[in-house]
Amino acid sequence: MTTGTPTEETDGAAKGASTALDPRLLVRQEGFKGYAGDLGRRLRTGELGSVPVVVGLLIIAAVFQLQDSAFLSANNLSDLFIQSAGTGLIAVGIVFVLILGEIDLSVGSVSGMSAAVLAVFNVNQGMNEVLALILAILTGTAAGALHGFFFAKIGVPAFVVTLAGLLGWNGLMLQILGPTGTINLDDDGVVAQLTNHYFSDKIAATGLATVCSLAFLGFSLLDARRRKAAGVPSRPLSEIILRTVVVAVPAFAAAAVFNSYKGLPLAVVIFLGVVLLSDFVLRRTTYGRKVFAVGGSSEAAGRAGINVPMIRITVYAIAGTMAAVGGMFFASQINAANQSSGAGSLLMNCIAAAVIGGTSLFGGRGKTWSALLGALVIQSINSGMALLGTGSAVRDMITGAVLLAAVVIDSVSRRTQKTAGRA
Amino acid sequence: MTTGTPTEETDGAAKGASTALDPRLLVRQEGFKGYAGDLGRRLRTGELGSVPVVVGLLIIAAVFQLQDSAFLSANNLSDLFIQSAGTGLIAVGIVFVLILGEIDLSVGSVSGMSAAVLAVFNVNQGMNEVLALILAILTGTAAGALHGFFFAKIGVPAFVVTLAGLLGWNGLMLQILGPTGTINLDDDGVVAQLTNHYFSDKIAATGLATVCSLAFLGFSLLDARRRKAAGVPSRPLSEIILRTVVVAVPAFAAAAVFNSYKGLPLAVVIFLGVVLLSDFVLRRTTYGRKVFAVGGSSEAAGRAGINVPMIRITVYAIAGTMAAVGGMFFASQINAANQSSGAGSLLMNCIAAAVIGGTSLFGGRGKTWSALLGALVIQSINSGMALLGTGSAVRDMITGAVLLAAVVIDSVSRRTQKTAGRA
Amino acid sequence: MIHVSATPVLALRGISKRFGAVQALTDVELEIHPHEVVALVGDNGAGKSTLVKAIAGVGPADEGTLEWEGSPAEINRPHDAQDLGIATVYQDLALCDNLDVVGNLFLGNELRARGILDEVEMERRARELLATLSIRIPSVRIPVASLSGGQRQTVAIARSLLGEPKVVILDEPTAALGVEQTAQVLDLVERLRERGLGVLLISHNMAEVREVCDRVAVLRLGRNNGTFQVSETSQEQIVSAITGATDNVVTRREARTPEVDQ
Amino acid sequence: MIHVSATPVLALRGISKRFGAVQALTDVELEIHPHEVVALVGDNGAGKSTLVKAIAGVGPADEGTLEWEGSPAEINRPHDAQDLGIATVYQDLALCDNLDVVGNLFLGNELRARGILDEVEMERRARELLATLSIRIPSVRIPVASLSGGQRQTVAIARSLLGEPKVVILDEPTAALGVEQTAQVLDLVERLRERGLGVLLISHNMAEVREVCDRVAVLRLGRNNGTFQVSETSQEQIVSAITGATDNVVTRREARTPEVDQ
Amino acid sequence: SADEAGDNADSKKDKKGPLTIGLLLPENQTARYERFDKPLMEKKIKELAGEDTKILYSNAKQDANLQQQQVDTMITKNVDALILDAVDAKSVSSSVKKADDRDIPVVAYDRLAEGPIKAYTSVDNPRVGKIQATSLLKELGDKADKGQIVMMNGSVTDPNAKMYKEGAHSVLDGKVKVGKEYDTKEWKPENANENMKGALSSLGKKKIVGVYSANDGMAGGVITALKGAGFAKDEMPPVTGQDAELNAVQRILTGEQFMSVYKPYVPETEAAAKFAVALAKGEKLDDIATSKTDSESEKGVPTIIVKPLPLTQDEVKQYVGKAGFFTAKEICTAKFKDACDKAGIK
Ligand SMILES: Nc1ncnc2c1ncn2[C@@H]1O[C@H](COP(=O)(O)OP(=O)(O)OP(=O)(O)O)[C@@H](O)[C@H]1O
Ligand SMILES: Nc1ncnc2c1ncn2[C@@H]1O[C@H](COP(=O)(O)OP(=O)(O)OP(=O)(O)O)[C@@H](O)[C@H]1O
Ligand SMILES: [Mg+2]
Ligand SMILES: [Mg+2]
Repeated sequence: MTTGTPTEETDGAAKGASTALDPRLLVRQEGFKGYAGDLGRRLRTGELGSVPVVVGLLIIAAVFQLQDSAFLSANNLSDLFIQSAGTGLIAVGIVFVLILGEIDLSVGSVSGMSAAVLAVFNVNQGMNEVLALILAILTGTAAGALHGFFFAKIGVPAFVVTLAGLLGWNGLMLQILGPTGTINLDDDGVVAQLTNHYFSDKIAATGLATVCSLAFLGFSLLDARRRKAAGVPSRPLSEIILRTVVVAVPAFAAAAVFNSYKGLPLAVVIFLGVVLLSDFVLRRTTYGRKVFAVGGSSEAAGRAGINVPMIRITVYAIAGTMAAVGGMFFASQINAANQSSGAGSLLMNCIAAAVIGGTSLFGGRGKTWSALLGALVIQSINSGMALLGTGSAVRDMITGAVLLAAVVIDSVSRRTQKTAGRA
Repeated sequence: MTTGTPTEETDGAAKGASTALDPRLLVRQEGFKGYAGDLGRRLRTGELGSVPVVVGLLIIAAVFQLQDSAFLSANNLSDLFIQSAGTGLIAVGIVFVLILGEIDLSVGSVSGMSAAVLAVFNVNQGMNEVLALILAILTGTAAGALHGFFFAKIGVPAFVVTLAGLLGWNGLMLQILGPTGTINLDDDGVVAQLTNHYFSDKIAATGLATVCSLAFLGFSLLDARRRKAAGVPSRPLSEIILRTVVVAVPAFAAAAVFNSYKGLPLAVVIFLGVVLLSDFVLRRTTYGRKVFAVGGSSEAAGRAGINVPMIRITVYAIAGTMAAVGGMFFASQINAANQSSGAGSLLMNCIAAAVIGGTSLFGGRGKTWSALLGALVIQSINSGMALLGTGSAVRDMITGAVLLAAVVIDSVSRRTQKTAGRA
Repeated sequence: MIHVSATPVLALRGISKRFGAVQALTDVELEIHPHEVVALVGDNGAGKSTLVKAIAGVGPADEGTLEWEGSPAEINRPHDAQDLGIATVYQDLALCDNLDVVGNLFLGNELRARGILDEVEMERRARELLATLSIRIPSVRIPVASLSGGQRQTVAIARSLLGEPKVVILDEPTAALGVEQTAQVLDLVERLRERGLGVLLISHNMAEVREVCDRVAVLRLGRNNGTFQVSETSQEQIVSAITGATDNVVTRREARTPEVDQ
Repeated sequence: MIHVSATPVLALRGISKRFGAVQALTDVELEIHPHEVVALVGDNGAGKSTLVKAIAGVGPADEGTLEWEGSPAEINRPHDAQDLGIATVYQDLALCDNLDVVGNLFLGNELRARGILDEVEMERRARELLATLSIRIPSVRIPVASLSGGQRQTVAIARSLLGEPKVVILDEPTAALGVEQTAQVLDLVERLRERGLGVLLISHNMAEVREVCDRVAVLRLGRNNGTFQVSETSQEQIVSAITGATDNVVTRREARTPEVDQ
Repeated sequence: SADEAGDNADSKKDKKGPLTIGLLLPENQTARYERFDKPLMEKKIKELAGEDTKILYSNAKQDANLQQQQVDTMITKNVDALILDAVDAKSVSSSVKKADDRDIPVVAYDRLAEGPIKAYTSVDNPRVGKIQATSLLKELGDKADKGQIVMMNGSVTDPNAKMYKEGAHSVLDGKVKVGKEYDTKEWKPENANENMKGALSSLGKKKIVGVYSANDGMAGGVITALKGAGFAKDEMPPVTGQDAELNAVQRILTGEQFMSVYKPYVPETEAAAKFAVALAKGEKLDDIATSKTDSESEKGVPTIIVKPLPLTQDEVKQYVGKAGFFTAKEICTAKFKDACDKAGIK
């Protein structure tokens, strides 16, 4: 009875059917024709999810490619992906905080501090690198949890707590680095490998793409079968195949790009892994559900018996952890910890990545994929500017303009869509 | 009939009485005893308004004074007030934006840009200084209005628009300043006077304090009379007197401090004037009411027929204007426009000033007095740290800690107060 | 009882509205005459509030036209509706939680004396207004966030009476009200009719509808499902138009528990 | 009709609660027995919802004690109340607007299969549950923000039925419901009583109260104003306990408009 | 008390008791200020004026306005002399004037602050760029004609960066093709790394024969980018630097970085200390100063200019262990044992 009536879980569009089938629900025609019609409707009403950001990204790429043909070279694209990992990883943590409807200004300082912790323990104290790495990341977790504690338990506005963190942890970092200043990391160490290791065997990239695509297909089919069995609406086969293609094409394209340079970068694997994992946590676990609930309405969440302070503390701990992980990637890029680690535009870049990718600042909405997309947008602009070698003043202006333009596409397409509440 | 039942307009505490007098309303006893009792209750329930921040400020002052007796010297206090004017003025604009429930990241860059505009027109182009000043401030207004336009009309999230502004206007500033870099302003010009002029006649400071106190008393009495005439609850005379004393004491104290140094600083007069004016606009005009309404619920405000986009654009224009005005003060301090104008911690300081003073980041609540209080807190910390002369690492840590401590007092006292919704 | 004029003050023609994949309204027709109280009834989710929002300019219709006093009118923003003379009480009230009772009552219509908000006069009139609706509110200076459900609803109703509207739309105005306040609001509706206004009253309470309304328009699944003159129709007829069946839970329940049905 | 046990499952003793300068509740006493539906009625702003929030742990009382099945209990957080077995439907619903219907229904009680949210099973049960309340919702995957008032209320009611509560508190559950849905909810309340639960029902609808409740507790200006056995009390008596006067707008209105009063 | 500031300005010169010297440094993102300048200066001042001399220190974190406030505070504290390393040498003039009005003598340190300064001591900044460029050209030899270099300048918001850049250009222009040139935002190594990657993609690895990097931090970022692009240790194009940071010294020993510029902190700080103490005591500077400098607003300021020195692998050994440089223990950590041995550092 319900076969053929599609459902869209991810973006909450109204397309399931109640057991008492609501006659006002416009059921999509089966097959590709229906899909096309639906796409047309979505285009008109602006329910496009990530599409506008991707379009923005493509336009940025096209424009820079016209300016300098090196932009779309395998080399540059590979670098670009690797460089976006640091920002993106921190942005994943920011996404969690933004879903809560809060902000974390301390991520830059925390990332710098943990890089310093790593360097001091590993290089100056001679601790085993992996141990030092774990310690450094735990430092981030602890700092985050501390912010969470002050916010959730003492009730200090998150903005102020994390602003104090921004100052305090930066001071601590300077203190830790001490008189030496910059500390170089081991060239062949684990941290150095984070952004410098490539799985050069061509099997790696292609294999990952294949595994991802097949896994996506497999889970989609499994889900559809379970849904059919339970009598709730499920996706038709044609749609599953179409969606798999949409996933598989960029996956294989990326694999081809990586393979025509040095192979699959470790940084990309880790970044993708973190995004996938955090996406899973947010959408498929009770914890993730609770995070969204607190972000949507902490009052309602509390009344539903959710331990709101606990969720808040853990989310800040996650943000701190991700900041530390991102800090490792930044340290890996210059293979050193120095006094300017985590300072400057890092903070804004990370928050911007999350927001550009489509995560709302007002809480309750967002996905970690937006960190990936947003980081790519920002890194593309940076990388394009580095290729062009424009002067600093013009560069700032262009960066601002491109940033705005990338998001305007999204905003305009979204504006046609009437959303309840502020988006 | 209603005489003796007090009302509290400013903080919405439940103390009026309906014409059908609600018997559950606990009417305060008349006279000072009732006032004391009421204060005790407020202390217990945490409805203390700005008191905790003021207490925080006093504690900061006391601690620094113990460390270095120069902190409370007339000289230092006078400097401190003047230095807080720049941050405070920008924070006034931020308060407007925060009341809307939005954020403005561009204020630093806008302030730097308008300083550059001033310097280029006045010094390089030889334009009349006052004209250049007006032009510079209008530049800020225009930049702000542009942000407002993109946010309100195109629907780009304010965070992204103003982030683009942060980058773009900074680039433009560098461009305007051009290869010269720093441009020094006329030593005796209008802008230079902003932070360097003192009304050295002792009458000025004392007179201002007297006028303020008397005006406060006069308006309170007038209001009480009108209220009595209209049959709505009014403040008893004893309370009016008490409140006037609370206003007059710090006013005369400040006047005494200023007079024992160089006199009443022009910067303080302007800053106070702006705070008073903006407070008046927010609380006593339809425009201010609309700003609060949009911040409380843009949906409800729109349904009430308020032109929401218009309010948003004007608020951003105000923020841009105040950023430019603040920029003039910063330029006046160093009597120059340079390439780092408006960069660094300026943005965070200004937002922090507004938030520390008690303006909520979630919209709908706040007063411009919080900009004054917050700017004083931040400047006191800066000034105190400069007096102590600690190393920069320790200094950052202490600054973070003091910031947190200053707000913890507020948060803890507020926590006892059950507020509807998130505060 | 009172003369109902021939041209409707407000007429809706072929209103349709879609939300994503949900066709909330399809070709809805409705007329409101001066001196008339029209009830709009329907099941939950029938589209009543959506229709109200379309009239009030909050969520303009996708298709269809509006006629105001006989000539076509465009309502694209709440402001347009207010200019025509339509006052609306929304089901979700739409109050600004951060403003106090006075602030909410006069929002968009603030009283001023020499350019400055006239708080004293506003407060006085707010007290008067609330007294006529016999609601007790601790203080008119309390933010509406801390009011009880019924108190909030009364504030929203009082709001709509401030201007000089020609049509008043009330979306479930008595849902949260106590017996006394409900009676006051019904009195009020009758007074509005006497003053020559057109009133559109949405309610799930059939007794209420039968008590004050002249005509009942039934909406079912986003479509018109009949219009009835109250005086000529039984409650059962209306209920079956709402539910779309003569045999429904309501009738079954009534058959089971006849003793309490007064 | 059904045996009511001697020890109340929930008893409130001397509950007082203050908001700033408003004394919302003063020494309120209330008992709920198993197999019993108690109505809590009172004027707007009488303090009913405040009392509910005190029981549910959302806004604990300043003074007074709670007894659960005869022994004192502490309820300081919503979690405590849920652990005891109190399920609450709040007047303001307290749904997470950003979550879909399924997400809201199971919030805090998510079904899991091997650690992972079992969306399929939750969706199936959500459909079942909503069908028993005869509500039509376009999709259970729609965010609750886009539901109609009645649909939202039904979701909130359905939520409270998921656990295995011993006491169910319903704060004006039928305020926004259509005739059919109201009947379903009243049926539901009766089923709960039959299953041995204690139910506290807040309502302004006297007909409803008289139909399903065994006992009526009246709150007036934050104080107890009498408890009545429904079977022995007339509607007028209850109304005058609520309004505090035998001559009130309600009686006056009824005197004026006798013809429509069925 | 309130009056103290204004009245006793004249009596200061013959004031008894310990001196108070103010020290204002511009930023905290490079190690040198708190590692070398501050302690060396404190040591020398105490040596000259007694152990009980009070030194008030503040760091302006690269913020001109903050520095202005710090000058105000120093005035409030009525210091006897002020050593000022200006964030912005030009705009600081009003602060200098303010201090001067209150009879507080200002020693311009490291950067030639405008306004009525009483003495000036510095490393020759334009010369830094020249040294970097000259060394680079020499190292490139005939490769200079065959390839291109990449220039990684400092932040545009830092006036010193402009001097380095101009100095370097004055040497490089016409001698070698500059393939790409960047102003590095915030002097950040990460940004230098990113820009270098862009240059590598855009120009191609083969064309790049050398990199001008304005300081050591950025050199670190550049070198990781070069390594990432597949340059082996021995074919690495020469990369310049500045500041002789510890990690750069280590890189120079292993051959990853070609050179850095060493600024002899000891003579520079000692000069400043001498000036400040003499000024505080009201003594003449003629014996101390080695030359005179004209700034835009002042003529004939007593000056000591210290020459910056190139630091390539060959020079490291001679500085090790000296004041103002690192000890062998600091440099020769386990990882750099071999390199140290090869360079003969113990
Ligand atoms: N913003 C929206 N997005 C998607 N669907 C919506 C939106 N608003 C309303 N709907 C749907 O439109 C239908 C009609 O809703 P509406 O609020 O008009 O019902 P109603 O007749 O007022 O019901 P009630 O009596 O419960 O208030 C419902 O099915 C609802 O889910
Ligand atoms: N957070 C609060 N702050 C101040 N006063 C409050 C707050 N919450 C409730 N009140 C006041 O307490 C009184 C009781 O409110 P409550 O919501 O309990 O009434 P109620 O009996 O549920 O009314 P209704 O039938 O309208 O829902 C009201 O006068 C209300 O204004
Ligand atoms: Mg409705
Ligand atoms: Mg209630």
